[in-house]
Amino acid sequence: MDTDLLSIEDLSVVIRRPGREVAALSGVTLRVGRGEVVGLVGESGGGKSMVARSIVGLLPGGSLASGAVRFEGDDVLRMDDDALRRHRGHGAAICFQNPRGALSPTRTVGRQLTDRLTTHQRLTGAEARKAAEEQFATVGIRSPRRRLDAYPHELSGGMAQRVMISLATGCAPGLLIADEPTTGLDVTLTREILRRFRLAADTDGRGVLLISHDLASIAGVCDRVVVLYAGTVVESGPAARVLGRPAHPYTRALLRSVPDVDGRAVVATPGAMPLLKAAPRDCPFAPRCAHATAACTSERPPVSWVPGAAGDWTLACFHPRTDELAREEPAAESSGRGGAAKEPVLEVDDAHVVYRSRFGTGGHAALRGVSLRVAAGETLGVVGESGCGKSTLAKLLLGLVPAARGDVRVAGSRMSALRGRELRRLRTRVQMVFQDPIGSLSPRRTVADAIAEPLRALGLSAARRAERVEALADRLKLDRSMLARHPHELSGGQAQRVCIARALAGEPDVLVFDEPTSALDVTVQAQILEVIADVVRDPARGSVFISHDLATVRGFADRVIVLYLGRIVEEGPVEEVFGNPRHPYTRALLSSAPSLGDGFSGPKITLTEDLDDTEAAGPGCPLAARCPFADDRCRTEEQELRPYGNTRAACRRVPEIPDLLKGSDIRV
Amino acid sequence: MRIVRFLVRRLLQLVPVLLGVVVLTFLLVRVLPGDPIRTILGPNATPEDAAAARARYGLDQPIVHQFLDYLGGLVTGDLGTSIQSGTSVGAEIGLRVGPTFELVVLALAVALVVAVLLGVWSARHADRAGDHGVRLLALVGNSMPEFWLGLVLILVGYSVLGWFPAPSGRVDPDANLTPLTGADLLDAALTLNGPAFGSALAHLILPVATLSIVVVAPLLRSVRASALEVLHSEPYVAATAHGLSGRTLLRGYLLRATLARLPSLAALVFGTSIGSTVLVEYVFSWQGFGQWALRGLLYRDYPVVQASVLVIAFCYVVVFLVADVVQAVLDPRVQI
Amino acid sequence: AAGSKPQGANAPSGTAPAAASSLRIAVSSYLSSWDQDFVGFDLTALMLYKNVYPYLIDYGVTDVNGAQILDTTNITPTFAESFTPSADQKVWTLKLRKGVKFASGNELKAADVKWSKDRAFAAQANVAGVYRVIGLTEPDQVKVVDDYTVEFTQAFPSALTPQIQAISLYVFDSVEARKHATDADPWAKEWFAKNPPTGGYFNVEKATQGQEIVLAANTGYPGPDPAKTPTIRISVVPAASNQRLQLQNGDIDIALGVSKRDVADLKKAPGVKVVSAPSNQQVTLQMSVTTAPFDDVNVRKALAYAVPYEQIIANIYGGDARPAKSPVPLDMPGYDERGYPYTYDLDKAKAALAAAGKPSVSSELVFEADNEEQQQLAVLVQSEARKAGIELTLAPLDPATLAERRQKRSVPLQITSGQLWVNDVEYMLATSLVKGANLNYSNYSNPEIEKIYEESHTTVDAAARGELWTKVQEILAADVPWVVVCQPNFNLPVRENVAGWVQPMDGLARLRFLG
Amino acid sequence: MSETVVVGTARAGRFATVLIVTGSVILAVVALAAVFAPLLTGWGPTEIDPLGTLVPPGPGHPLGTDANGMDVWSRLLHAGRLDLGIAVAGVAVAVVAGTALGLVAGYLGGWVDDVLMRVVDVFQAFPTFILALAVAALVGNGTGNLIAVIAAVNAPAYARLVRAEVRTVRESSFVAASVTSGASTFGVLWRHVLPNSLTPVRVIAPLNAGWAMLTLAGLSFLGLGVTVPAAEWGAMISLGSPDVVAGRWWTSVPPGLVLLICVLGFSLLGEGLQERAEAKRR
Ligand SMILES: Nc1ncnc2c1ncn2[C@@H]1O[C@H](COP(=O)(O)OP(=O)(O)OP(=O)(O)O)[C@@H](O)[C@H]1O
Ligand SMILES: Nc1ncnc2c1ncn2[C@@H]1O[C@H](COP(=O)(O)OP(=O)(O)OP(=O)(O)O)[C@@H](O)[C@H]1O
Ligand SMILES: [Mg+2]
Ligand SMILES: [Mg+2]
Repeated sequence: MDTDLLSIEDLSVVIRRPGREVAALSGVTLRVGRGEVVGLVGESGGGKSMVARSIVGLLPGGSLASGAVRFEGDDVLRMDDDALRRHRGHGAAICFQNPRGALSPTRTVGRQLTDRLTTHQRLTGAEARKAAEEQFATVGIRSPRRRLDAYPHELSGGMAQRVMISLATGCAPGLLIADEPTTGLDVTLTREILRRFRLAADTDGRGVLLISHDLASIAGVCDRVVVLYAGTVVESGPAARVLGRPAHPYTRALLRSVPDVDGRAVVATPGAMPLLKAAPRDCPFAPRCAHATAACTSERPPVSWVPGAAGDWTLACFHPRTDELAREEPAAESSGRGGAAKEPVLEVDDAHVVYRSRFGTGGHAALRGVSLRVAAGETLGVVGESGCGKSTLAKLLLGLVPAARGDVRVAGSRMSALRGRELRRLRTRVQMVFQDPIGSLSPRRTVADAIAEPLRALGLSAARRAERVEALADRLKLDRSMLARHPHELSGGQAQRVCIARALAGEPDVLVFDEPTSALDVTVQAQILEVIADVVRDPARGSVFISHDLATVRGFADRVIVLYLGRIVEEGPVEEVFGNPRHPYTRALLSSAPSLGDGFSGPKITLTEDLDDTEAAGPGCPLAARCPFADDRCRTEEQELRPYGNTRAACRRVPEIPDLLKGSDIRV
Repeated sequence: MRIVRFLVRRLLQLVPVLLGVVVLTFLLVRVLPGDPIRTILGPNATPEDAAAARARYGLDQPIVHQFLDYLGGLVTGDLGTSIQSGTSVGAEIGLRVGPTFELVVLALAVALVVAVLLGVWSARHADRAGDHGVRLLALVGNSMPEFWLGLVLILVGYSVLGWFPAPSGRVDPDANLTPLTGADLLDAALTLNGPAFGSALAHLILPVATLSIVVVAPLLRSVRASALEVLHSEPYVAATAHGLSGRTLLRGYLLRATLARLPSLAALVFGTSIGSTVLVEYVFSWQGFGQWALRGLLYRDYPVVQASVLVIAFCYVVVFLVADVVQAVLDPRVQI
Repeated sequence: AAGSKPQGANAPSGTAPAAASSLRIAVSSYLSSWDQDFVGFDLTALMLYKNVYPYLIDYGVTDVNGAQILDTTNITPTFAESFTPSADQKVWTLKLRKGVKFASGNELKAADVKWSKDRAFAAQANVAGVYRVIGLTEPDQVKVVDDYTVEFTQAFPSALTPQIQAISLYVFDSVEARKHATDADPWAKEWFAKNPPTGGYFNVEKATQGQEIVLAANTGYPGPDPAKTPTIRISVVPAASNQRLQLQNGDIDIALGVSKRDVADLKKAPGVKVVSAPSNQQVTLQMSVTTAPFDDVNVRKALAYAVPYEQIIANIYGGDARPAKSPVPLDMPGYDERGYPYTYDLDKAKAALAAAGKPSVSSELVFEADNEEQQQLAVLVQSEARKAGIELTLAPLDPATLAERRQKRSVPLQITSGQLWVNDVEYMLATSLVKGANLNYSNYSNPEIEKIYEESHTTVDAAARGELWTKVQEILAADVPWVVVCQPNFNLPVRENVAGWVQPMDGLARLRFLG
Repeated sequence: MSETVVVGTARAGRFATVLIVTGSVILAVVALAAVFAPLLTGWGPTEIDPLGTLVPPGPGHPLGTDANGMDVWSRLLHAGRLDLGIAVAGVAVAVVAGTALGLVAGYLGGWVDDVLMRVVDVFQAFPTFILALAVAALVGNGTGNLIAVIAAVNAPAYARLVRAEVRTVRESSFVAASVTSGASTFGVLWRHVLPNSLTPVRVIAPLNAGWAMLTLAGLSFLGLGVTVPAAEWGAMISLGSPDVVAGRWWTSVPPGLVLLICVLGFSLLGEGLQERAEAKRR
């Protein structure tokens, strides 16, 4: 067997910090061959980035590393400075997790690329610029010449990721490492970006190491996957097998935590990853594992072949599972949940929100004519791409931004008509759970204080407040010892529970969730989703659940609205919208949603990806520029929501679309 | 053009600030105890003499009238006549501002260069002995009263070592310098007067050193902090991970990003130095703006006080404006 | 470059370029204006005026114990040929020397004198103020007789005329001035503020604002005693310690602004000598007799007994001061210390305070903020007065505030130091001790003194005046409006090669004698 | 098993502690010396030795006497009271006033912000010494006016600092959460915005206290500082500064050194806090 491009052997990394040590990696072994795409998956803190950094010799200062990271036979850990500089970029190059943050803000992206080209490909200035232009074109940047002179902050997230990829490939590396390249990107873009890596492996013969916590999205492009847990490799093998029929309980837990557009229920695994104070001497997953035995807690399971499986499929478990991953059917809908007959607790009529630009004229219309109703006991899902106005809608509901036009009524009272104390009273009727749980807790207030905040506004005595706070903590399964802690002492999942407790404290009529799980890890997300599902079941309360991830909405919304550029493009019962999308945009969203299963079952369509230049839409349908079915009338006529069966959609061509699709996928 | 619009908008914003300064100073000098007229009359003057002198300077008018007169003068660029010297305040400022500016600008330039060089060096050697040493030295410099430091430097540099000219005057009078701007070094350069240039430079070294030593610490601290931040930032790590050479890293990825934060601090330091050169000027017999303003204040020379505060305020706001522009040039993210 | 060559240590002391023909003098500040009439009242300015304006008459020189000092009793014509009174002493005739030229080439003539005096009256400032003492109040009182003769007609005769005129008879180049006069500015104030006058013993060769003034001897002076040094450079060095360093290094020849503390050291420094002479400068504590607590004469006495005279002379003046035993300065004609009771005696101080019926009193003690000597004095006095039961709060004031407070006559206790421009008790009474006098910071008024003052106007006989002055001193010793602290000697550190220093009794150096 | 490779070092953070501890110890020693000054010397701070001025260090006077005949050692010790007192009190007032201004301006925004910040601009553009004289004239002489001067000179910087911070904090979701919980504006400001906007203030305040002492010294040098004969280091330096060239080091070198050390103490403390804050951010 000739040398692999990359072969990591028994790599352990201990990071020493004043007063503590972190065993970030413990005996990791993996390899990447030329032309191969290897996925590295696992929970946050599992050590994925540490693996990436060790490959380019960028372990944090104060680390102790043992084992070997062989790149084309040479050990990266023991390279001298010169060799390391040659290896970096040219041997292996990383695409960083947060492309916008990883591009130097004070240098044009063109210069950043030519820096790489001149360093590694020995091009002269002029040649480099030409090459850079081509490189940009290759990664799918439109008008590349113009973009060469752009600064990173002028780029959209997708474009920045493309630039990052071009920088990494510009170094002409043998191995391309992508650390979470699609986190924070829209579903539509994610596909496209991942395709680039597959392409790099297929056409240029590079090895690719694709790091992600999002199993579903990388499932399609990887040849093999490696699953990391607590700094150890728990399972590794061909992608289709590992993801289709995982053998390690952790892999299985991971997979079941992921919501899917096909509507299967999420199964949460309790507990959290252990703190990595020292290299584990037992199975690190044992405390959370349903199958754990005494052996699991006393001994570290050796890496072994998956019994009976052909190919390169290994795992580290005493009790490998061989059965099919149980596919629980969608949880039986509690009947009578649809509270259509009930009083609406929240009504929005033709609301417009305009963000004034800082200096006088103009402004940005973030919401244009949105109307909706939420009844008690009902959950309304809101989905849409980034920037479509989801958070703005949430703020509008909470009265944090004023409506330029239109009206918000909570429990029958118009928000805009109230002032001062009465407004504050009304505000407590709507409560929100924020996207960033830690950030939405005041760093200098204790958990108990945070939860008690709405109670304080209601004028409860300290004793009553303490009582209620403890009750809420119990309800959300928060240990009472947590109450005295400060936010930075909480994990993301705990913080989000605190936030939900706070939202519930004042017994509001409406709960608004703005992407409550998007900042959380997969398994934690599953836990929080369970909590939320429990909370929204309360018949006295209406809920609004906002997410860019269609799969999570599907889990517990009764009705769903789809937002696009501040407008509602489709609205209806969740099964109907997801099962039979009327609007081309909804269909496109569903089409690109990643799925481990079959995903969206109907005919798929894909939109022209980048949104940035099309936003300045004319008078017509805002989607016209990206829509495969748009005709001239679409470009000139404003679209209104019209009823189609159970749902309403803002597209005049809905009746024609099934014919236009003719059962086949459309790509523009 | 964007920048022109920005400048116009900012300049318009200056108007209320400067107007505020004008009103406040005008009232303040008059609220202060002390009579500007008595000090020019000598002890034998009678009340009638004083009244006559007061009338000469329009100080007998109602205060609103005086203020309107003053504003009217300002609009036409007339800063009034000094009560103490009887000459036009504008002309005196012309003489005094040059030397002080020369001092402050050079001191700040030296301090900036030192701060950037040492700050970046310190950051790259963070937490080693050299880094600690540099920072401590800067702090010690920052912890000395400037007049005290100046005296010591004179004692050592002039009296003991004899390396520097006597601390009187700013340029050797025999060098026959033709004054143009009042900044002697600049004038010497403009008139190609070699001896005067040398002499002016020799006279400048100690006071510039004094001022720079005193102001370098905050600048250095800021440079070091932002350099450290850049060194630990993702873009820099990314560039390192892509194997760029040390020089490219330094020039393309470290320096500019580091400097982007410096202008506003530099402006602040500049602003405070203009106000506080008065001590350095005293010690080095510099006869610049600070001494002039202080004397005006002690003698309640109303027009001088008003003009000096206005000039300082004007410099202050203009320097901040310049800093904003420089920052925008350095940091493309800054919208102006 | 030449300028960067060290000028200090390497240059042999005293042999700076053209040492023979040029002297370097350090002063503490630059003058504020060249116009003697309208503005400017700082010491540097007054000193320069004495040397660059043509003063028609000036003090003579006399030798006291080997020191050359200006003689205030001997007024001699300089730019004038003569200055003589009529028999009734009311009309004084000024005859001008012929051939005195301004730098413009214009000759100094009677018209210039007339114009200059008209200007002084118009300015209503300093000269107009002192002229009032000798009965000159109207421009009409000054008449041009011919091109070289001017007549001054006083409202009444005065023994002070020569002395007053000695400090007032300076002349502008009126022909030149008229070129720069405008309707709005008939006296060419703007021009004179910026342009040095000409025609005096020295002409200003170059003035670098704020830094240096170069004086060149006026070679056209037709009198018998022209300036001896061709060039004098006056450089501005505010910090006293810098002056000292430069003097020691030989970069300057005369330091006019070194601090008292340094004088003692400099006496021992190589290459430096200290010109020393007794002076009529008087340091006093003036109490306002109309303001509590000093409206009680016993409180004033208590303070006079509580001042540690000897300690002050030793500590502050390094022994270089004369104890004073009368409000009349030591070297003023008529000085008499008989019956002056006040010495440092805390018991008497306490007794005096007890006599006032007050166990303790408190007051403010005002002095000049930038005056180190006064500050030290204030601290010492405060410390001793406290022992006697007088609690003093120190109040250093800046010049403008001090001027205002003084003018409002609201300072209970202040330190003054200075010397009278005219060395005569009548002048002293006129300016300081009669009701309404400008320098009467004590608000002192005593009918007897007023009477003596009236009498003295017409008393020209020296012995008779002497008797009056003895009476004055008796009254003052009883009333104690002032505590006279001492009379510090005049000390001037110079390089050894400096000769011809004449100690000015008015504190304004006459540079023409320097060689 | 192959040997272990050590990558670089990680000492960051330890130096911050050294700085903070050193700075605090210096300040504590100076403060204690000032408080217990009477125990450490037989002379009062303004007591005059009738035997003479400018006496060199010797048995009677460990650091000699100054031009007024006062014991330098005693003044050195006692001066800490005024110096530390004025600097700390002045900065404290500046912090409170500046923070209040910045808080209101930053949180309310709009025209309130515009007006307040223009006022701050005006103050900041005003030269220190003129402010000092003006304040002395308005507040009257004494320690109070110096505290007011220090406060007036420094408050604008805090207003700016806090305002900038508040504008960020204002946008954070915990503030939104609090608002939607029905908290009043004051409640939000007091309980959430204020405590989270003070980090930079905490770092700058010690540095500022050090600079305030230097400002005080400068004022004394110009005759605008504490009234004689109160013991204050700046006044001592300026009274003694002519002695330096005369070789009488004891009148101004000791106060100069003590001032330097004391300012350095504040600087070290500030620098340490800053470093700690930065390390936390990284
Ligand atoms: N510079 C550092 N200093 C100390 N500990 C660190 C450092 N970087 C990472 N760690 C620790 O090392 C462990 C592995 O971190 P790593 O960043 O590799 O995780 P990851 O799988 O990439 O997580 P994520 O999905 O959040 O990016 C974590 O426990 C983390 O806390
Ligand atoms: N404070 C603001 N001022 C100006 N424009 C804003 C502001 N907040 C949001 N916007 C703009 O309004 C539009 C809608 O923003 P919003 O935050 O509601 O989107 P979103 O759907 O929540 O996106 P994401 O999924 O990224 O959170 C965006 O174009 C955004 O740039
Ligand atoms: Mg990571
Ligand atoms: Mg959002």
